[in-house]
Amino acid sequence: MSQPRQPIESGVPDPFPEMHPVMVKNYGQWAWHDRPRPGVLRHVAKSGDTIHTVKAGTQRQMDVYTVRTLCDIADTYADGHVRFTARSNIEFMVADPAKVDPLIGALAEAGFPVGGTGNSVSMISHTQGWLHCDIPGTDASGVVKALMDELHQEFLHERMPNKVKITTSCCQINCGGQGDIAINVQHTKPPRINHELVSNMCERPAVVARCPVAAIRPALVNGKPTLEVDEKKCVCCGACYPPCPPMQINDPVHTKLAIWVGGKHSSTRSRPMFHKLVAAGLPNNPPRWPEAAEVVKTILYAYQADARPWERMGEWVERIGWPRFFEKTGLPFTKYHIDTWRGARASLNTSAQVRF
Amino acid sequence: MSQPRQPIESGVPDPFPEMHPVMVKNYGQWAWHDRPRPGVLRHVAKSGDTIHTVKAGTQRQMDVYTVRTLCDIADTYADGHVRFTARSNIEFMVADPAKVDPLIGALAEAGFPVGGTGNSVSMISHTQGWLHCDIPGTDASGVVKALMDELHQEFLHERMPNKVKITTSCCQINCGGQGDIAINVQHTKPPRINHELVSNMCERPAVVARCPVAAIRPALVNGKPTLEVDEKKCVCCGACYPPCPPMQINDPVHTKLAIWVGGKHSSTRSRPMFHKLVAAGLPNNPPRWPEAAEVVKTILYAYQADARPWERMGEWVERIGWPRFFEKTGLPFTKYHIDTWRGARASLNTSAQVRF
Amino acid sequence: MPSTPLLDQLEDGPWPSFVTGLKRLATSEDKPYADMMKSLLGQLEHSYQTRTGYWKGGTVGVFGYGAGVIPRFSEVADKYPESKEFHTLRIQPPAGMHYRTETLRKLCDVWEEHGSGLIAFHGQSGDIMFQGTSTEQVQPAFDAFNEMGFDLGGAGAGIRTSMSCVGSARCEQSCYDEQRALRTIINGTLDDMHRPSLPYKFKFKFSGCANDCVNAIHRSDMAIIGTWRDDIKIDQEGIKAYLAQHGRQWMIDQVVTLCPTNAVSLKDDDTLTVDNHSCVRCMHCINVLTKALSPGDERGASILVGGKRTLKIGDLMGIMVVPFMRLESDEDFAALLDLATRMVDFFAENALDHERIGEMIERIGLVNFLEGLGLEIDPNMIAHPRTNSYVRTDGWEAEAEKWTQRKGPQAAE
Amino acid sequence: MPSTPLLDQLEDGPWPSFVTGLKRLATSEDKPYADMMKSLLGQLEHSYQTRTGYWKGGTVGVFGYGAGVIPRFSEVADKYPESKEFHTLRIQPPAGMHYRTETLRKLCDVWEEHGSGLIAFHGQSGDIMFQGTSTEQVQPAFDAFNEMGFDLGGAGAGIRTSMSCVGSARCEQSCYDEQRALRTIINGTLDDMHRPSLPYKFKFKFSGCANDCVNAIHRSDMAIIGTWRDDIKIDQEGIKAYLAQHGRQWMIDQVVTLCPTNAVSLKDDDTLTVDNHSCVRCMHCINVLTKALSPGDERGASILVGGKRTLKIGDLMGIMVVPFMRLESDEDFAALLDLATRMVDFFAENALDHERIGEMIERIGLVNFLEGLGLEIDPNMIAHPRTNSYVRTDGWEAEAEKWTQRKGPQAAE
Ligand code: SRM
Ligand code: SRM
Ligand code: SRM
Ligand code: SRM
Ligand code: SF4
Ligand code: SF4
Ligand code: SF4
Ligand code: SF4
Ligand code: SF4
Ligand code: SF4
Ligand code: SF4
Ligand code: SF4
Repeated sequence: MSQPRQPIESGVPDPFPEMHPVMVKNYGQWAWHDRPRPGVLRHVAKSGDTIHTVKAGTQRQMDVYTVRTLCDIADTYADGHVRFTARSNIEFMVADPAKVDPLIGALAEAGFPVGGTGNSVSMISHTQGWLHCDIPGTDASGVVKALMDELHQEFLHERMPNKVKITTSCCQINCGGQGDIAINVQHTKPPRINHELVSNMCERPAVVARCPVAAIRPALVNGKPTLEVDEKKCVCCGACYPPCPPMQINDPVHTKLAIWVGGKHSSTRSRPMFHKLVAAGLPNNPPRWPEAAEVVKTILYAYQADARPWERMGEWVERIGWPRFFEKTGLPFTKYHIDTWRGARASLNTSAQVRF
Repeated sequence: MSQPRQPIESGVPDPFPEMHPVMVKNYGQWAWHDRPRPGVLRHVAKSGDTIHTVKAGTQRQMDVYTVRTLCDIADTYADGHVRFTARSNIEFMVADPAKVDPLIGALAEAGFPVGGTGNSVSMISHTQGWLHCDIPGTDASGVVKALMDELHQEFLHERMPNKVKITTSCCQINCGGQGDIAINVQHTKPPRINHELVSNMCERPAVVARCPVAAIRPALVNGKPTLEVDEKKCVCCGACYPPCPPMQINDPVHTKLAIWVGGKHSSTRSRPMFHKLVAAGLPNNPPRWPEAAEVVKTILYAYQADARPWERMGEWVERIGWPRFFEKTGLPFTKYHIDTWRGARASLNTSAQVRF
Repeated sequence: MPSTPLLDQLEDGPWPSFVTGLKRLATSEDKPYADMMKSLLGQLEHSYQTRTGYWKGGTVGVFGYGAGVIPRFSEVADKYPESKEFHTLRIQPPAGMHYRTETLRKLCDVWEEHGSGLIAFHGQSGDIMFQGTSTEQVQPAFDAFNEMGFDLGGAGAGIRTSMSCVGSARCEQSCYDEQRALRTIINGTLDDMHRPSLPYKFKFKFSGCANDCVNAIHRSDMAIIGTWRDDIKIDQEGIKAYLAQHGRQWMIDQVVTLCPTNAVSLKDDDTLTVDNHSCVRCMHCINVLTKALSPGDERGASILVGGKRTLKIGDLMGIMVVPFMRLESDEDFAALLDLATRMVDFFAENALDHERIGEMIERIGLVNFLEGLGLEIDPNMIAHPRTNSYVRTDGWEAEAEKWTQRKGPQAAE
Repeated sequence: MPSTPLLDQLEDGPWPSFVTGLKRLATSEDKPYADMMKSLLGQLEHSYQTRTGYWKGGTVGVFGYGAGVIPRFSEVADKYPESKEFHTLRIQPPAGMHYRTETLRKLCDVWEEHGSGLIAFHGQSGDIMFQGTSTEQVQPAFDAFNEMGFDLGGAGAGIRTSMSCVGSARCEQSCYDEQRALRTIINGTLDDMHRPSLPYKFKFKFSGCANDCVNAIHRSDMAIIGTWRDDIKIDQEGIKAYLAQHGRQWMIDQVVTLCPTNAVSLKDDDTLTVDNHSCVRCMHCINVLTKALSPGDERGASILVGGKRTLKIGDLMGIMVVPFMRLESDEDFAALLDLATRMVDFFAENALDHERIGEMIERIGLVNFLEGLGLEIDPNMIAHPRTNSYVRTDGWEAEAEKWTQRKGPQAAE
C-alpha cells in the first residue's frame, strides 16, 4: 500500500448547495404554514413564496435501490431535492403545487406511505439491534417494521389528539430515547458470567465501575481472577455487558420487553417529561412481537378516545391520573411501578389527592 | 415523702363534656357555613341549628390572669365554652346571634383582636425560644409579638387572596413548621467547640451520627478525646447542638434569620408544598426584628397586589414564576437559592421555558 | 422587678403582649411564683441583650412515666436564682381543644398553686404547656391535673401528643369523626407515649378533609385525612342561588378553572356537574360552594405516612399508603387502631436510632414498607410510575396476577 | 440464498420492508456485496431464531482519525463467513439533512463499490450510517466520501455528530440560524470528534424553538434552543381571521386555556393579548395560531446542559444554564463557539472517566459548574429555590451585592 491519504477535515457539509432553492431564497424568512392534507405541509414565506413538503415513511435501513427509487421520484416530481427528518421520514419539497398530487401518487405506487405529519403517529425511532449492534437484546428493524405495519393507518391519518412519537431500543442503554410510547428491552435476570472469558478479555476495574448499584466484585474461580455479581443487588440493567462481553445479560427467555408511556421532549405547554413504566414482562417474540404490539395499541387508542386536543400522551395521563390510566388500559399495577431509584420520592403521592 | 401516687393513665380527655352543647347536638351533622364579618363564622347544621364562632388572637404564652379574663368574657357572652385553634387563637361559640356583637365589643375592650378568619393573616405559629428552649438561636414570643403588631390590620381584615399562614422557629430544627411565609433561624458559621465540655458531657457517637453531612469526627485536644468539625463540609445546621451542647452553634452575630416562602399543607387545588428560601442574612435583632419584618411585609403586599383569588402564596409564585417573584419583591437572587441538597435536581429548570 | 428595657418595647403595639403577662405574674406579690417570674424576666431580658439562650436540659419526671415533662435548668442561676428550675408539663387537651371555662379556671388554679402561672394554649404538637415550675412541684402539679382527668403528653422517643381539627364538632367538610379516631389511637397506644422506647418520636395527626387544618401531611408520622369514595353531592338549587348572587363569570373564575383536574363543568342550563372519576377530592369546589356541594356519603380517610421536619435527610411529607379506609363502624375504628399499632411496631423493629418513620421508608423503600405492613399496592400511592429501568422484574407475572385478582370483581361492578 | 422463514414474515404488511431491501442486495448477483448480504441475511435469521445477537466489536478506523467507524466482527462467521466483517461508517450529513438527488446517487454509488449497499438515513445522533463493509474497504470508502466533501462523524469518547432541526430553512418558528450554529460549533471542535480523548461522549443538538424537534433537552450534553426576549408578535387581523373561521370557543379551548401560565387573553373586542412577562416562550399559542402570532424580534437561544440517557445514575434532562444569548451577528456566533469550547474544556478537566457532563454537574453541583464557567446566576435556572436549610450562607451579602450590581441598571430600564 502506498502512503496513506490524509483526510480532509471538512466537518459538517454546507447544506445550502443541497437545499431546495426556494428554501435557500427564503431562509429564515418564513411566515406561516398549514397542512392541506395529512402528509403535506405548505409553508409560505414573507416574500409570498410557497413551498409544499410531502412526507413519506421509509424503512430507514435502506438498500441503494430504494434510495435510487426515492431519487427518481424526487427528480420527476420534486425539483431534485429531498431531506430526511429526525425520524427517518423523507420529505420532498416542491415549488409547484400542481406537483403535489402526482408526487403522492408516485410514492403510493412505489410503496411509501405518505403521512406522519400533524397529529399522526410518526415513524418509530429506530436503532441497530441484531442487524449491527454488539449488545442487543432484541432487533430494532423488525420491531419497527412490525409495529409500523400495525400503526400504518395512524401514520396516514391525523386523528390523534396531538403528535405521537414512539421510540424503541434494542437494549436498556436505549439509543432510541424517550417516547410518548417506548418499547424497550428489560432484562429480568442478572448476567451469567463466562468466567473463562473474563480472565482473558475483560478490563475488570472498568466494568466494576460501570455497575450503577455496585453489584460486581472481583472474585477467583478456578484460581483465576474473575468477577461475581451480587444477585440481590443486581438490577439486571446490562450496563456491565458492553465493557465486559462475558457478563452475558442477554437471554432468549429472560430478556423481555417493557412499555413506557409519557415521555415528552418539547417544552410546549408542559415541561419536558420522562416516560414512565407501564407494562413489563412482555415476551421478546420475533418476528412480529404481537404481545408488545397489542399493549401499544391498547394504550394508543385509550389516548385517542380520551385525550383532549393538543394533549400529548403524558399530559393526558397527568390530567386523568395514573389510577385511571391503569383502569382505562386494563394494565395491571404492580410494585414494580413504584420507583426505587434516586429521587424516587418525587414520584410518590405526598398529598391527600386521591382518585376513585 | 409517702408512697408515690400511681398515675391514672386516662390519656386524651373526652371532649364532649367540654364542648358547646349545640356542637354536641349537631356533631357530624353540619350543613354549611359563612362568615358574616371578619373574625366571625356562622355554621348551620342540618337540623337548622346555628352556631356563631368569634375568633380572637392571643399571645399563646398566657398568664393565668389573661386566661381568666377570656373565661369571664366567655361566661358573659359565650355560653361558657371556648376552644383554641391550631394557631393558638381562641374561639368563642355562641348559640344566640344577638350575643355576637357584644362579645366582639368585650374582646376589643380587653385588647384581643378579633379576626384571623377567611383570607386574613392568622396568628404566627409560635415556638419556645429564649423563654424555655435549650437550643434557641432567637426568641419566639418576641418575634411573634413584633410581627403580629406589624400585621395586625391583616389579622383584622380579610383582604388577602387566600389564607396566609405564617410560621416562625427559633432554631433550624423548626418546630414551627412550613409556612406561606416562614421566618427561620439560619446559622452562618460552624459550631465553636468547647473542648473542655465535650470530654465531660458529650455522648460522642450520637453526635457524630446526627450530622447530616458527616462533618464531625473524633479528635484529641490536649490529650483528651473530643470532636472536630470539617468546616468545609459543615452546613451550619446546628443538628449537633441538641445532643452535644458543647457544639456551640448559636452566636449573637452569625446566627441570622432567613425568610422562606410558599409552604402549603393543604391538598386543596395544588398538592402540598415545602417553603423555599427567598432571603437570608437578616440580622437577629431583638426586640423587634425590623429587618425581618420589612421583608415579610414586602412579600406579603406583593402577594396581595398580584395574586388571584384563592391563590395561596406558593400557588401565586408558581404561576408568575420565580424570576418575577424576585423582580416584584426586589429581593436579590443568589447562588444560595439554588438547591444543593439530595433531590436538588428536581428543583432545577430542565425545560426551555424561560421568562424575561 | 428587674429592669427590662428591651422587653418593655414588646409591650407596645396592638397585639396582646406576653411581656405584660409575665410582668403581671412577676408582680403578683401574694403568689408563690412572683419571685420566680421576676427572675425569669431578668433572664429573658439578659437573653435579649446578649442574643443568647440560657437553659439547659436534665432529667425530671413524674412517678410511673418516662416522659412528658421538659426539664429546664438555668445556666445563669447565679444571676437569676429564683428561676433556676423552670420545667414544663405537657398535658393532653380534650380532643379538638374544647374547654368549659370551668375547666380552664381549674387548670389556672392548679398552676397558680404549683407553677409559674404561665400557660401556653397550645404547643405546636397540641399539648397544653404548663410552663415553669420547680423540680419539687412537678409531681404535685401533675397529680392535681391527673385528678381532674388530664394526663401527661408525649416527649422523647415515643408517641407524641396528637391533634385533630375541629371537624365534626362544627365543620361541614368533615369526613369522619376526628375526635374519636384520635382518642382511639392515642388512648390505644398510651404505653408508648408514657414509657417511650421507640427509635425516635412518632406523631399522629387527624384532619377531617384534604384542607388539612392540622398540617398532618408535613407534620405527622401518620396522617389520617378525611375523604370519600363516591360522588360529590350537588344541590343544584344551591348552585342556582350562587349564580344568582355572583354570576357565571364568578363561578367560572372561582370554581371551574381552579379545579386542579378540570373535573367541574358549568352547563348551559346553569347546572354544575363534577366528573367524579377525575376529581381528586381536593376540596376546593366544596370550600367555595359550601352551601351547594358536599363530600359524598361513603366517607372515611386516607392514611399518609412519614411527614416530618428537616433532621437529618431534609423535610419529608407523608406518603399516601392507604387511599381509603372507611371510618364509620366500631370495626372500622378497631381496624384503624390495628393499623396504627402495626405501624408503630414495624417502626420500632426496623428504624435505626433517631430515625423517623419517613426516613426509614426512604432507606428501605416504599415497597418493602408496604409489604412489611401487608398494605395493598395502589396507583394512588404514586404521582407517577418509575422513570428508571434499574429494577429486577422477574416477578412481574405473579405481581400482575395479584392485581388482576383484586381488580377482577371490581371491574365488573 | 439462505432460507429466512422468520424474516420473510417481515415482508408482509404495508410498511416498507427492510427485509425486501436486504434481499434485493443479496440477489444483486452482479454486485460485489451480494454474497456478503446473503451471509448477513443468514446471520440475521439465525438471530431471529435464537433471539441472540452475534456481533462483537474490535478496532477498525481510517488513517488520521481515531473514531467514526463502528467495527463489527461476526461470532458466527463459521456459519456465515461472507459477512464476518460488517463495519459501519458514520458520515456527517449536511446540516439539516438536505440532499440533492445527485448527491444521494453518488453516495449510493460509492457504497455499492466499497460496501454493502445498505444505508441508514439517519442514525439517532444524526449520522448517515453506511452499514456493512470489510476492514479492507473502510479506507477506500471513506476516501471516496471525503473527496465528495463528506467527513466522518463521531464515536467513542469525543464530540459526536450533531443534529439541527429544519428550522430556518422552512419553519417560521425558528429563532436563530440552526445550521450556522451547528456548523460553527461542530466544525470548531472537530479535533475532539476525530481524535476523541474526552472523559466520555459529548453531544450538541440544535432546535430552533421550544418545540425542540431534535429532542435536544433529553438527548444532548449541550442543547441550543431558540427563544426570544421581547414580546410575541401579534397580527390582530390574523386573530380575527381565526375567530371567523373557528369561533371563540375554539380559541378559548385550543389556545387560551392551554397556555401554561394563563398569559393569553381573548378580549371582548376579539383582540388577543399576551402578558409577555408571564409567558414562558413555550410556543403553544404560536403553534396553534401560526398565521397570527410569531416569536419576537430579539431572537437568540437558551443553553441547557447535561441531557442524556440512563447510564449510570438515571436519565437526565438538560439544565438551563444560559437563559438567553443573542444569535445574530458574527460576534454572537463566535461567543457561542467560545462557550461551547469552554464547556468541553471544563468537562475534559473535571469529569471522571465515563461520566457525562450531566453526571458531573450532579456530582459537583450546579453552582460550582456555573462558577467554573463564569456563567451568571439567574432564577430562570431553577424551577424553585431551595427547600432545605442545609447550606452555609455566610457569603450572603457579597452574593446579594453581585445581583444588585447586575440588576441595578436593568431595573431602571
Ligand atoms: C421535520 C421535523 C424536524 C426535522 O428537522 O426533521 C419536524 C417538523 C415540524 N415540527 Fe416537530 N418536527 C420533527 C420532530 C419533532 C420532535 C422529535 C421527534 O420526532 O423525535 C418533536 C419533539 C417530540 C416530543 O416532545 O417528544 C417535535 C415537536 C414538535 C412540536 C411540539 C408538539 C407538542 O405539542 O408537544 C411542534 C408544534 C406543533 O405540533 O405545532 C412541532 C412542529 C413542527 C413543524 C410544524 C415545524 C415547521 O413548521 O416545519 C414541522 C411540521 C410538523 C407536522 O408534521 O405537522 N414539532 N417535532 C421532525 C419530523 C420528525 C418526524 O418525521 O416525525
Ligand atoms: C380553626 C381551624 C381548625 C382547628 O381545628 O383549629 C380551622 C378552621 C377552618 N378552616 Fe382551616 N382551620 C385551621 C387551620 C388550618 C391550617 C393549619 C394552620 O393554620 O397552621 C390549614 C393549612 C394551611 C396550609 O395549607 O398551610 C388550613 C387550611 C384550610 C383550608 C385550605 C386553604 C387553601 O385554599 O389552601 C380551608 C378551606 C377554605 O379556606 O375554605 C380551611 C377551612 C376552614 C374552615 C372553613 C372549616 C370550618 O368550616 O370550620 C374553618 C374556618 C376557616 C376560616 O377562618 O375562614 N382551612 N386551616 C384552624 C384555625 C387556625 C387559625 O387559628 O388560623
Ligand atoms: C414545645 C414545642 C414548640 C412549641 O413551643 O410549641 C417544641 C419544642 C421542642 N422541640 Fe419540637 N416542639 C414542638 C413541636 C414540634 C413540631 C410541630 C408538630 O408537632 O406539629 C415539629 C415539626 C414536626 C416534626 O415532628 O418533625 C417539631 C420538630 C422537632 C424536631 C425535629 C424532628 C425531625 O425529625 O426533624 C426536634 C429535634 C429532635 O427531636 O431531636 C424537636 C425538638 C424540640 C425540643 C425538645 C428541643 C430539644 O431537642 O431540646 C424543644 C423543647 C422546647 C422546650 O423547651 O419546651 N422538635 N417540634 C412543640 C411541642 C409542644 C407540644 O407538645 O405541643
Ligand atoms: C447507531 C446508534 C443507534 C441507531 O441505530 O441510530 C447508536 C448505537 C450505539 N450506541 Fe447509542 N447509538 C445512537 C444514538 C444514541 C442516542 C440518541 C442521540 O444521540 O440522540 C443515545 C441517547 C442519548 C445519549 O447520548 O445519552 C445513545 C445512548 C447510548 C449510550 C448511553 C449513554 C448514556 O450516557 O446513558 C451508550 C453506551 C455507552 O456510551 O457506553 C450507547 C452506545 C452505543 C453503541 C456504541 C453500543 C456499544 O456500546 O457498543 C451502539 C453501536 C451500535 C452499532 O452497531 O452501530 N449509546 N445512543 C445511534 C448513533 C447513530 C449516529 O451516529 O447517528
Ligand atoms: S439500544 Fe442498545 S442494542 Fe440498540 S443500538 Fe443502542 S446500544 Fe445497541
Ligand atoms: S446487570 Fe447491571 S446491576 Fe447487574 S451486575 Fe451488571 S451492571 Fe450491575
Ligand atoms: S424551634 Fe428550636 S429553639 Fe425553637 S422550640 Fe423548637 S427546638 Fe427549641
Ligand atoms: S452544624 Fe450541622 S453540619 Fe455542622 S457539624 Fe454540626 S451537625 Fe454537622
Ligand atoms: S380539616 Fe377539613 S374537616 Fe377539619 S376543620 Fe379543616 S376543613 Fe373542616
Ligand atoms: S374536589 Fe377538587 S378535584 Fe374534586 S371536583 Fe372539586 S375542585 Fe375538582
Ligand atoms: S424546533 Fe422549532 S424551529 Fe425547529 S423545526 Fe421544530 S418548530 Fe421549527
Ligand atoms: S408561548 Fe406559551 S407561555 Fe407564552 S403566551 Fe403562548 S402559550 Fe402562553
